[in-house]
Amino acid sequence: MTAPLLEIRDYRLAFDTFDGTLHVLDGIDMAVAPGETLGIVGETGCGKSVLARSILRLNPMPPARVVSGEIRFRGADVLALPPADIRRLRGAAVAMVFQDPATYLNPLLTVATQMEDAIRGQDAAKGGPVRRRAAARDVAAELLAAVGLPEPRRLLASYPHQLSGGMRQRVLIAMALVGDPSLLVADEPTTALDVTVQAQVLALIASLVRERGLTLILISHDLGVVSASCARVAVMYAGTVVEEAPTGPLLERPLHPYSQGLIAAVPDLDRPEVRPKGIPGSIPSLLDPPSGCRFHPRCERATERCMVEKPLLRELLPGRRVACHHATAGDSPQ
Amino acid sequence: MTNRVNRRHFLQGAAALGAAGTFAPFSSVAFERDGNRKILVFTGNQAVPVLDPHWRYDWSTRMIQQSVYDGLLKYVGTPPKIIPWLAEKYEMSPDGKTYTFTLVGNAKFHNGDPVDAEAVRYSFERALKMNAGVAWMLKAFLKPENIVAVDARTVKFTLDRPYAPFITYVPWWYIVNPKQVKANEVDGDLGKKWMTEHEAGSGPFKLRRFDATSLIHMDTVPDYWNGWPMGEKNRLSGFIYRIIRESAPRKAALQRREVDVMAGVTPDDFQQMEKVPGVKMVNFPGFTSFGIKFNCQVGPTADVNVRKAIAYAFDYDAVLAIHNGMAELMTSPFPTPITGHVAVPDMPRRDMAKAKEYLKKSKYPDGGFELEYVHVQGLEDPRRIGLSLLDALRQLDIKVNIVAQPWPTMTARAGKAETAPAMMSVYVTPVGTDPDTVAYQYHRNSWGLYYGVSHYENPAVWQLIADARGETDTAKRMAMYAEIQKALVADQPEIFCMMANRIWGMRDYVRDFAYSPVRSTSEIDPYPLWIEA
Amino acid sequence: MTDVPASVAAEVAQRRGGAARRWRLAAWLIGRSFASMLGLVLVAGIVGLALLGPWIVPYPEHVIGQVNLGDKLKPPSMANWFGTDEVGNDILTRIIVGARLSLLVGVGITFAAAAIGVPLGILAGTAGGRLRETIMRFTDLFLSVPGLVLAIALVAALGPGIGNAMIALILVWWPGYVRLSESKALAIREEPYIEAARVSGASRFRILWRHVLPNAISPLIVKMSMDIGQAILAVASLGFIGLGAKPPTPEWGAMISIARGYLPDYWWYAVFPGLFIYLSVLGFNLLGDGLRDILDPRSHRT
Amino acid sequence: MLTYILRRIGLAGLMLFGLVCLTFVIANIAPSDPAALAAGPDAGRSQIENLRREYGLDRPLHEQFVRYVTDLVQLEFGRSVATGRAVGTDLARYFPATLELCLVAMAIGLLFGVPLGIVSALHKDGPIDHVTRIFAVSGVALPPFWFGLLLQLAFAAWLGWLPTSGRLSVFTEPMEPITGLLLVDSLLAGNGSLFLEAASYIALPALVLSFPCLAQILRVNRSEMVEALRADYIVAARAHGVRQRRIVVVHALKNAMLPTLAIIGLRWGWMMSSTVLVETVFDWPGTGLYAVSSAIAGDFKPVMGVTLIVGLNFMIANLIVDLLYGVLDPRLRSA
Amino acid sequence: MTAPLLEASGLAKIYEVGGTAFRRAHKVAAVAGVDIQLARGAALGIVGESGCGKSTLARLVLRLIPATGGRIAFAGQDITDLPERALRPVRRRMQLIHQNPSAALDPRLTVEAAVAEPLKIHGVARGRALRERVATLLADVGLPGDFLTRHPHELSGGQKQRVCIARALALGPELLVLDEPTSALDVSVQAQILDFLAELRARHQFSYLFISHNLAVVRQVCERVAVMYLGRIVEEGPTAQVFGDPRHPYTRALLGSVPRLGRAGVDVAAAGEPPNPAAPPPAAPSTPAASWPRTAAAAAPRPRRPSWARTITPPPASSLHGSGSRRRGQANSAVATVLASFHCSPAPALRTRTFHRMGRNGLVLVNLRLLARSSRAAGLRPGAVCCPMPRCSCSPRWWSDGARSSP
Repeated sequence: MTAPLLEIRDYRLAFDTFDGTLHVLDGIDMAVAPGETLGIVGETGCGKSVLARSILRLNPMPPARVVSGEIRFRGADVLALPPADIRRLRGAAVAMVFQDPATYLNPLLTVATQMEDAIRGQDAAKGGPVRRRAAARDVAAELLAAVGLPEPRRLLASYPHQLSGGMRQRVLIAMALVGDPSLLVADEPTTALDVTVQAQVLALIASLVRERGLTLILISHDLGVVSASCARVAVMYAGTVVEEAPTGPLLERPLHPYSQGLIAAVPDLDRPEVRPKGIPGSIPSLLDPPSGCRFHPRCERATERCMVEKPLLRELLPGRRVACHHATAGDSPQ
Repeated sequence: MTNRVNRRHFLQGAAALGAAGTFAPFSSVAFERDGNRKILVFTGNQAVPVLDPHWRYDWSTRMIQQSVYDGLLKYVGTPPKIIPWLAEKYEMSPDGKTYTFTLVGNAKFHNGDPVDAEAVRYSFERALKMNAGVAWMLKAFLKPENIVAVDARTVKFTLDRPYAPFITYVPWWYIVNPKQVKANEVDGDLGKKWMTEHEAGSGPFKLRRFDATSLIHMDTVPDYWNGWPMGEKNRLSGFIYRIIRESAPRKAALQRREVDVMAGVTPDDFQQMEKVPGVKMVNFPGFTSFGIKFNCQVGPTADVNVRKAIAYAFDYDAVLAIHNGMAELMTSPFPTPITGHVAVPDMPRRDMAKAKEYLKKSKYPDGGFELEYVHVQGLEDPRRIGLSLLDALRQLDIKVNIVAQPWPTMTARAGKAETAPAMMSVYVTPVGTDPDTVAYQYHRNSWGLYYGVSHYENPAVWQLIADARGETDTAKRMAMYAEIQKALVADQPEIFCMMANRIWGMRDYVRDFAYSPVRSTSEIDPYPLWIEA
Repeated sequence: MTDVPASVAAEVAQRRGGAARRWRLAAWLIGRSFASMLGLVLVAGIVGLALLGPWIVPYPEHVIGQVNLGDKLKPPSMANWFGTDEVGNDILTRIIVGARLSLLVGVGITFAAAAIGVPLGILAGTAGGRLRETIMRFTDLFLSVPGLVLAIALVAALGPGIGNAMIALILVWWPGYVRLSESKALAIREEPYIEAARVSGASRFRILWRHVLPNAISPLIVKMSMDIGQAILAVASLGFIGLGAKPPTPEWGAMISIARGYLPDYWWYAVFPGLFIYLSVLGFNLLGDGLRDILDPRSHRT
Repeated sequence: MLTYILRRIGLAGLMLFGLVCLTFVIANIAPSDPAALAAGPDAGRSQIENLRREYGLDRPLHEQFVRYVTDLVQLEFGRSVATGRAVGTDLARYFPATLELCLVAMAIGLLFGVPLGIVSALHKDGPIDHVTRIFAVSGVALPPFWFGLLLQLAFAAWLGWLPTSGRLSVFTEPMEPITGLLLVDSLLAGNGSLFLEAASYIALPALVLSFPCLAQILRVNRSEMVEALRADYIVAARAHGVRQRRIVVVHALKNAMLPTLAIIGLRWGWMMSSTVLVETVFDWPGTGLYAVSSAIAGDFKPVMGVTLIVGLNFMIANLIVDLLYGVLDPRLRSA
Repeated sequence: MTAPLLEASGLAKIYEVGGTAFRRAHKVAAVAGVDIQLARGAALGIVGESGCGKSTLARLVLRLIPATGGRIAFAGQDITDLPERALRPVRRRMQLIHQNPSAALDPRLTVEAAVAEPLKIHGVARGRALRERVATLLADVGLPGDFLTRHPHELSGGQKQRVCIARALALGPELLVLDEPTSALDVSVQAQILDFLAELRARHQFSYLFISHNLAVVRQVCERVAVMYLGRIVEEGPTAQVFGDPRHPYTRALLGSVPRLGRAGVDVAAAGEPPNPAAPPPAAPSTPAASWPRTAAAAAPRPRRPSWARTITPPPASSLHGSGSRRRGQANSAVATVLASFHCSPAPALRTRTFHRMGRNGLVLVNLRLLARSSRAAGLRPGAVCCPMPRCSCSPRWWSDGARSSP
């Protein structure tokens, strides 16, 4: 395996609030190789978006606070970078696509202004000459064409509200491409879209990844979206990665009880006869997370050990890592 | 006019630029100059909305009217004297009905027209026709058609019946240039609209700039027909009346020599200002009487004993204290400078025993009622006097409700005994020295007017007042007024309170400030003033 | 501190609910902010003065308007901390007693205005149609009138006095409450829980009373807190113009109005009453700000 | 667009009529006798009656009302009974002064309020933010009349740096009004010293008048900036590498300015109203002073006139603000 | 089979919106002639994308909004024009479950008060009996008794939805209208609730009108399904049949777009986006071919210079409905307001936004005034304007010119 593009080690992030400290991320270990497509899946509050933003240090600090760990992008620790370097990272090396295209575009500025600002901002961050607006606009038009938007020139002159949801998301994706990034972090890019549009956007992302050789981290609560787009999936639960595996094997044979529960809960359009099953209990409080394995209160297989000892992510099968004391290579729910 | 030194502008500019080093640039300013002549700046608080001498008057308005217009006669000095002015002499017929005035020949209006008998006739006629301002003084006795311009220098007035005070009113009737007025007449308005902000007079000053609410600037008339008492050399360039409503900035302006004379100084300010170097404070016995008029028809004050009780309980010394001693208690219902004033022996002074005694005799022996005390909104002294009244009457167990009201509300309430307040504080400045001016407020005919708020009822006194105004024998007349004064004190329709001194502050280089009590409160006569420096 | 991601925050609020937490949170929010603390202290101070006023003043007899001309306009000293006024009354005494009036008037105006405005606003917000149109037009009319000018005209017409000043100010104050409660009601009536109540068959009145009003109350409380301060200021303004309380009632604005004539030499007469107006208005405004922090659901996220 | 404006104007007309009714009612609830005021203190009864007739005060109220309204339609505001002067003439004289005062005050408010708001938002919850917060609340809490007096004491009486009151020195020959705004007129005429003088006179009253407005703009701008800075699109802009200054000054500020604009519209009306106090303190010859002195004298025609003018002004200001919204917010322009 | 429990025929809802400074009033058909029948004890699913009118349909059926046309019969009784008072007994028999349980519970009421409310309104029980009844209901939905005194914000999403269900069950309804009941929930909780709903139906013989954009969920719950598109039902039939062998191109596109577990990529069956109901494509969606022109458009070569700018529908960006964090599904269900937003004047959109933000600054007054004024100016029903929704992404639809040019 080549050197990972992004490597996260024992990353812990907490939010200080009135009620106490929220242990939002608890010892994340993750590595993404260049060209890889990694999906991160998990339910509300599992910390997946916070993790995504951590890569670009976009979490507001305070209240957020790094407890420990490091995030290395191309070997450099993002968490320790001076602000100027972080700016160079943003957009240029790592780009983000956000959940709701309606709110991630400034309603009062034209698409052109926003794209030009991004282009010129990156020029400035690189320290090179800053392009003139006209030149930046040309680049912007090219990018819009690249994401499949017709008549980019006229589109540039319009305001976000004049675009449909799908177009907006395309514009956001085009903006993400401004700095010719090597890593694209897509945080629930289709959650706000209708299913037919979602299909288009996912297809676009897939083609960009293919054509530009992007590394993709796609975050979603929807296993279907992740499985459609990513070769590898990390399952998060309450601030921890509980399982990480190539998509196919994971869906077929989830090893972690939570992964199993999650997959069993998704109703299958094609197999209505299989009744989805819920996971009993609810997501634990991050203020006072369960000791040991954070999933143990909802886990059928929990034992004394699970309450005391935090399971580490261990490689159970080649390319498959799981954080469960009880998981075994032959394990399978079905 | 063009070569005025604009030093102040320059300095203010510098201040505005934020030159921190320029401390108090204003204090370095001396009186204003216009070329080599000086301008005297006077400040007071009251605007001059209308300049028309036949429309309205009050102290500030009349001060300007007096400056740009001339009357047939003029009041000067203290005690006030009536001296000839546009008329070099006048004669009264023996029956007291016909007055013949002979004009000085050389008087000229500002536009060069001569002041002739026709102008006088026209002016009086105009005032009577407009039926506003000064008209009330003569309206009942003089018909416009009975004014005759006999020749260019002679005017004859024929009254309907003898009216003793006639001459004392004539100084306030200013002569306007009929040609100018007529030229500016609109829809037969007698030039009213034009005259609001323009003058057509022959007075020592002519109008240069008229800004009703902030500033009036007049230039001296170099060849004024009556000459200039200080001599041509010392003659001012002009006179500015600057309206500053608040007393603090007014004081500051005087201190900084932004103004040369200021009116509206309170007794409290007086003591502070006296200490300022270069400032001279002057005060003169007043002519304006302050009284608290009782409602003699309705309520507890309809009972003369209650009125007496209050008059005796009232703290006269407090009133003097409020004025820091710069006031004079009334010794009669008439102000001292009024002809025929006599000191009435038993004028009430604070005496709680007597007060209680009178109250005992009344229908309310133990008090226990509330009386309304109304004063003009915004006036400070009546408010404080009200406070002292409240404090004083507490001992009689009479409550006082101090109410400030706008003037029209007060007059509206004064119109009827039913609505008139139990006590209303009133300042009365007689327009002349004739006793009738003061006495007539107690006549039945004054009911319905603000000074008739007492609705005082005593037919005997009424008869005396009516008779006295037609009496041509001065001695007899004065005897009648002495009797009226005594009767009024006995009936106590009001607390005859005091006359506040009139106070001005001025720079010490101001010369020939001439006081005459017959002018209104803050009014001065700019004519003799000049600056020596 | 409100920047915790919504998903994470929702999580917390869910677990840590309860009245106790809300009170603790309120205390924490107030305590955390110097400004809110200051507001609380100032308001407490004013309320304290208003309650205890007549018993703690150094010269109780000066309250009812005694005239001691011998002591007039004395500068601040040990005997008279804030000096004396133009009739020799102790300014401190009159300021303290004035607090009672100011507070009473501020609270009175605010509550009366709210009592008129809120029902009208909620009615307008939920009724719709011509009724709403009428109410809102009428409100707009009053809102377009320059408030202080109208109040001055009214008091001048009715005659000065604290009662008339209050009437005038209530008259210019109520439309604000109509606006606020109307819009709040408009927003609330679109909430799904209102629809749920309708599905349950709740009557219009029940929906108004049980669902709309209670949920509209927070911004009203904030507005009222701030308005008490503003009403104190407005009454003082009328007093300053000479249309406030009648003498001898001690009223801050009227005191400054009189004191103005004694400036600059007798500066203390104007300075101290003004200071108290400032501090009490400041107090209520800061408190209102603090209350907003507490009542704003967004702050609960933290 | 045009129909919108016309509709707004129609609505304003309706409101104005309401205002006329309201002021008329107020003017006539007082138990006062305007004719007596007009006649002066020494006037006799016939004189009063004469004036009563002249002013039409002897007519029944509804007739007076109809007459007042018909006069208003011809831009006749009636005559002040106290001075006998036409209210329209007086308003024409006073209003520019008030307008100038308010404009300068608003300019001060914007010039300082917006940048301070930004700075405060950028240092949210820091010491600067706390200081500005107290400062902002002070702006709303400071009694303008008292603050004015203090400034007069400090800058005019003690330091002597600025004039106490008025609009110009009495010795200054006023120029023929072009716009009526002295600052503008003096510049138009190229009279620098007059401009400086006018500026020195307007400085204190404008400062006092602007303070609450400044404070409010600061508060709104701060919280809007805080809100805008944490908006999703700002996170996105940062992620896309847009420069920080550009984010603050363009991306966030433009969004924060919309609510600020609404405040300006509202504050404008408030300002016009509080000129009543400020002009009284500074003896500024504007409509506020005119209204107060008339009201206290029991002279209601000027008060009615001022109320109408200020109300109209407020409506116009709000119309302008609404139109400005359209300029700032593309969502309003689309169609 | 006996007479259907619910029968709607030709049901239509037309909103008139707009008419402001900036644009003319439009008529928007949110629901344009819909016939449905729901048998007792049956479950009918309504699927479609945002803006297709499915939530308006739900509210029409419940008589929460008045219909513009058509009839609704409940248990054989025509309730289309029934006055509110006469409707009350009917209301007991039909209940609504909202999409977002957090918003559907009055934040100020305890669980007990919320569940007790319908009982109190209808005077079913009081005092102790009421308390017991509420406790029983809570137990029925699987919540422990100590939940009675809790406030909604102390509950998790799934628990809140259970409380909502308990409230709906309180009056013993026959029909439950479920408007995206699980779209605000996490998938693990969704499964719990779906399970529970199935159990309920089995136990009480309820009829379900089940509205969702999630085809898999509908397939789980309903025997029959109706696919809605542009305010009309384009296909209806037994679930297995419709999903297994979709006849209508739209249904096909919809099904193809759903990402499946374990299958890489999705079918991009549909080009362009769902049309804006406010400006529907010229061909009325009455015939299958015309009603789903996007496939045709996708097939047709793209015009060289599509003048899309002209055909972009320019309504404001955000819906006016809801509060900040609502997601798509929720916006779906607020069709009334969404529709309004499609056409409402920019002014209210802006104003509402302002209002929302200004609330924080103590300047609510301003905004509220502007809000109301602008909404009036926009000719909107007051109800149509609510608060600003920067997040709510009911975005206006773009209809490509290519599609328009197709037959």
